[in-house]
Amino acid sequence: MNREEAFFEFLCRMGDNPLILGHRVSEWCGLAPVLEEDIALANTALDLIGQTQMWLGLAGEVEGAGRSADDLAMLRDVWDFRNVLLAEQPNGDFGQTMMRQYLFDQFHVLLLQRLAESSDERVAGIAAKSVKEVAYHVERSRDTVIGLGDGTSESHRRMQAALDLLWPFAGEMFTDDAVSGQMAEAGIAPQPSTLRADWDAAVRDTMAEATLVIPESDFAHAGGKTGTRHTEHLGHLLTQMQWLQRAYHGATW
Amino acid sequence: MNREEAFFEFLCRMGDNPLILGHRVSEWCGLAPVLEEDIALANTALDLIGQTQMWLGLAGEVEGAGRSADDLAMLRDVWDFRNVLLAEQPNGDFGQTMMRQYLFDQFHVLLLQRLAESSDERVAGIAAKSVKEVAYHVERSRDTVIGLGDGTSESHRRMQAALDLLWPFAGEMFTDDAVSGQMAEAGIAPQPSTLRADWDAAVRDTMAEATLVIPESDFAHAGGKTGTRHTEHLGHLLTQMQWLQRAYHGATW
Amino acid sequence: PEKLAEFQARIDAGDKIEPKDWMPLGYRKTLIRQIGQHAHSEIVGQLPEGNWITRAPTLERKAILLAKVQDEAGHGLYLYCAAETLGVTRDELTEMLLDGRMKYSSIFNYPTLTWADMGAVGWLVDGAAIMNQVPLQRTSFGPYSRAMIRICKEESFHQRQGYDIMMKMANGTPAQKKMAQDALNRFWYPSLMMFGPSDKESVHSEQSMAWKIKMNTNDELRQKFVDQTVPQAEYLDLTVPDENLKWNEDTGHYEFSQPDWSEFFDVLKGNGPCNRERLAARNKAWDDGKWVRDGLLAHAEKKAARKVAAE
Amino acid sequence: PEKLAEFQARIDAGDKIEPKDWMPLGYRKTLIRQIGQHAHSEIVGQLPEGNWITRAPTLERKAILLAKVQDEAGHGLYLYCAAETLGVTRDELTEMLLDGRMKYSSIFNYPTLTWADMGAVGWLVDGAAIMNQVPLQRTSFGPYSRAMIRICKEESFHQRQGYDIMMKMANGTPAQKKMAQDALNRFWYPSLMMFGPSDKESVHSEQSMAWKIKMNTNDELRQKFVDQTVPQAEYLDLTVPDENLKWNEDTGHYEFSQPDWSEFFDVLKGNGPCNRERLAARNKAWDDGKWVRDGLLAHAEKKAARKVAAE
Repeated sequence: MNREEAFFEFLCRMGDNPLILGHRVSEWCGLAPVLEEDIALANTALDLIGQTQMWLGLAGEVEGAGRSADDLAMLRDVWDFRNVLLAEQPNGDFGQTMMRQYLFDQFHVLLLQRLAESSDERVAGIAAKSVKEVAYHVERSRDTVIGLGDGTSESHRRMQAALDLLWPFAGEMFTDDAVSGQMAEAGIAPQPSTLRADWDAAVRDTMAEATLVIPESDFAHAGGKTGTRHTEHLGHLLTQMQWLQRAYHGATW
Repeated sequence: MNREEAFFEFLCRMGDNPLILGHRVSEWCGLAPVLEEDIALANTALDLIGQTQMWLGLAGEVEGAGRSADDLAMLRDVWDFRNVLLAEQPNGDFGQTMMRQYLFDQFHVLLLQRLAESSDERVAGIAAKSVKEVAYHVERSRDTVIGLGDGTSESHRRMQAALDLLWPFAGEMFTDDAVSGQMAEAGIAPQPSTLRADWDAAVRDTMAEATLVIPESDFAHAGGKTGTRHTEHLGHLLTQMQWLQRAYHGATW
Repeated sequence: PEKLAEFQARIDAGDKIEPKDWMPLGYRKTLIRQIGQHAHSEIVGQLPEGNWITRAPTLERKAILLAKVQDEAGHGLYLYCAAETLGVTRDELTEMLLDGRMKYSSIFNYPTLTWADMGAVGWLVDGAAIMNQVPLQRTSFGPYSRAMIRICKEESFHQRQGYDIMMKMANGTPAQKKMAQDALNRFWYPSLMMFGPSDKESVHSEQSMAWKIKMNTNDELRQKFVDQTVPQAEYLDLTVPDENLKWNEDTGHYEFSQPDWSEFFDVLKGNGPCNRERLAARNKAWDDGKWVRDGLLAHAEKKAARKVAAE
Repeated sequence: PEKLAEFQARIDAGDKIEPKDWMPLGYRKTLIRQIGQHAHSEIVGQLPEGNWITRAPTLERKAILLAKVQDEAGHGLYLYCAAETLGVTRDELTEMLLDGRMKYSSIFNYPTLTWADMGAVGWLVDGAAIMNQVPLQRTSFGPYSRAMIRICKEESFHQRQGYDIMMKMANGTPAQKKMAQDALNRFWYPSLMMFGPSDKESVHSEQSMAWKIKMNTNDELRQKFVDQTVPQAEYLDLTVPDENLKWNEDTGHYEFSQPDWSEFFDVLKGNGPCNRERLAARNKAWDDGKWVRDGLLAHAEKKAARKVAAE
């Protein structure tokens, strides 16, 4: 894999995360527990879709094969997606959705802060724009995790269950590989492993305040960001997300 | 609409009902309340898909535009589907699934009995073959409706709720229109309204035995078998059912 | 009675009535019903469009639709706030929606079956809504009037977006054009129904108009909608599904067929294509969300108590 | 001890042990575990394939897949019946599956991600299963042996159907071929794991082999599987994902890499890609189905009582 190919892979990872997570969040439309949450979830989804457009737009540019952000979003099959497994996990209840969001947001904000100093100006530019939105996301999702963790015994129980369920999907965000190695070497992006300590510290604080117990096992599922083995959930998500483009290929909307 | 066009419409109705209902039933795979039901549901779905192949195969032949049964199943969008709304309703709980099945089976068996005497030999042939399967379906679904209606208070409550929910979708099966008029004139198929009395009598008996109360209102939703207004459920079903053919158009499997 | 005359005089003079002002019980009740129904419509109205957010054809379209649905939730919020100034809580209103005591606009009981419906909803449904809402910017109740001013601005933006979708479809592939025509066919009459039955048959109309809670008759608004929409359909090269539609030189208006009012009353009774699904979805959201609302409330109380203890 | 020797002599002589015959506790326990696990595997094995029934590409493929899944449920049924002859009920076995006391084949904890996986599951997973099962047709316990005879017939049919899917994909469009290769990549090592770790590390093997509950060593069967499968992959023009794979002229066997046994033990511990989903799906099916089982039972009792009353 040469530098350009690695860069393309990296950009797909950056773009597929908000694409798939944004899709999941948008599934909540009109179904949130309170009106303010309907608005907030739509807002989060909106930000994430906007970020997707920028990252996948750049990915298409770097690839140089004439694929647009929409082409990448709508016309790849599961194996070509590079989002972490966490992003594609189903919504579950509202607590599970917010726990997934927090675990990701906390990673996302740390990553974007570092990317704002990327040696590649385009990457730095997108990151600088996105990091403001994501700083707000993590503030919200953190507050919600704390509020529900330290709420009633029922809400506590559900949040602990959500944490236990999603914890095995956290580790994948921090694994280094050939792609991230090349990006680090080029000064384009940090090795994900270098974000782990800060993430751990922040998550530890949040969970302490939320009175939630972080699982002991650090077993981590893998296969999302390399595309080698997504979960069964992604394929079902794509049947919806890509439906129109697949059914009416070549039409403009 | 000329005779051939009406015949094509009629055959789509005949084929789309088992296609869509069979799809719904197949969603139960591996999730039924007891192993015997897993087997029975798979068997029902299998029969229905087989019938679909025959009816839509003939539809494609009659249309003469070179479309196969698979083309018709996999490459039409919602508005071209001609199944009754009842068939596309979601599974709900097992009781709802079996109530939907019974209401349809009871209609289906009466219709196929009459079609076995169709003036069109091909229609008569398919009907004669299908009616044996469907006679078994209605026996099973009837027994289940009775068993659960006259079971525990919980199962009774759920079956009554299922009947109340699905009753407004029963009427559509028996409406006559230009298509059915042409079919009746040609001796190809009976007017659906002529099946109603026998259906009513059978359903009345079944529900009495099941200790269930048939709703008073005869309000009937419409729009499925004419294709003018399906429910929102059908589109979602198609995203799954047609996914591969849409995504890999032209491939053979 | 004196107060009543004084009140009517203020209204006639174009004064705005504010929450703390005296007002007749009927005025208050009618407003609560009307603003509440309007708020509920914004909330339930998220569902038919939400049905296509996960299937939007491009990232841009998805973003636009998300923003729109977000606006609708926002409108719901303003309107519940306006209603609350009349002495009813949002939760009370919500419960009345959920158990069927209060209605929402019947249009949202129609299904969205293709992507073109996102165009038709914006173009026709928002179009009809605006037609109803623009005059209400001058309504006599201050908070309602101010909410409508804000809402109308966004709605007309939504309508343009809807029309833009229709335009893309109508000028697209044959399948897309067919989709657009199909959407117009299904949404035309339900949109006409949005203005309500002819005022001759409407009981509350006269009093509401005197109070400036209702500013125009249903028939006036419906005619205005038809006059505005037919040329737009022509521009799209789509056919309005009405054989009797024709331009009347003398009146300067289109003549058109009335919708099937028996269908209207069926839908109102709960027999619309989606009444059950819409209410079930909202009830499920509310019931499933109870633990969240309780949890967040409990946390807020704990936090407040800790703060007090610390002071 | 005398009985034990006599029992062993019967087995050595090739007699079938029948349910009412005397048998050692260990024999009974081992059989219950083995047959139960096998039955559970058939049940859980419906899920990864069920995942694609609603997305099958043609009506014919859908019918074939439905028939296959139906067969699997049927196999589950025979096997539970065979286990029941040993004095354990199906419900007891089911509860042990659901609360994790009993296992099912780990292969079903891998996800099915594309249609080609339906091919790979048939070709490789059923292929490996048959390799395990064919010798078990000669197992010492009569009901188990008879169940296996019936099952093997259908399984080999399934395997051919799976291979047929792979063939269509491998000879299809470039995307289809890529899909087929991707499926082989993901299922190769998990299939090798299906034979279990090397017998050197297996504690129960020796006794089971003496009792003819186990007929071959894990390594023997794995080798046989590789020897059979590699030429099939070559015929499909697909690449087995093993750089060390090579034919050894001297032994007449392929040399191949061992799977990652740490992954095997991870999956066994519950950390496979789908362990949680599979068990959750079965638990949900069982819990959601309770009212149905109760209802049908209550009805059967009422009917029986009525019959008695009428007599």
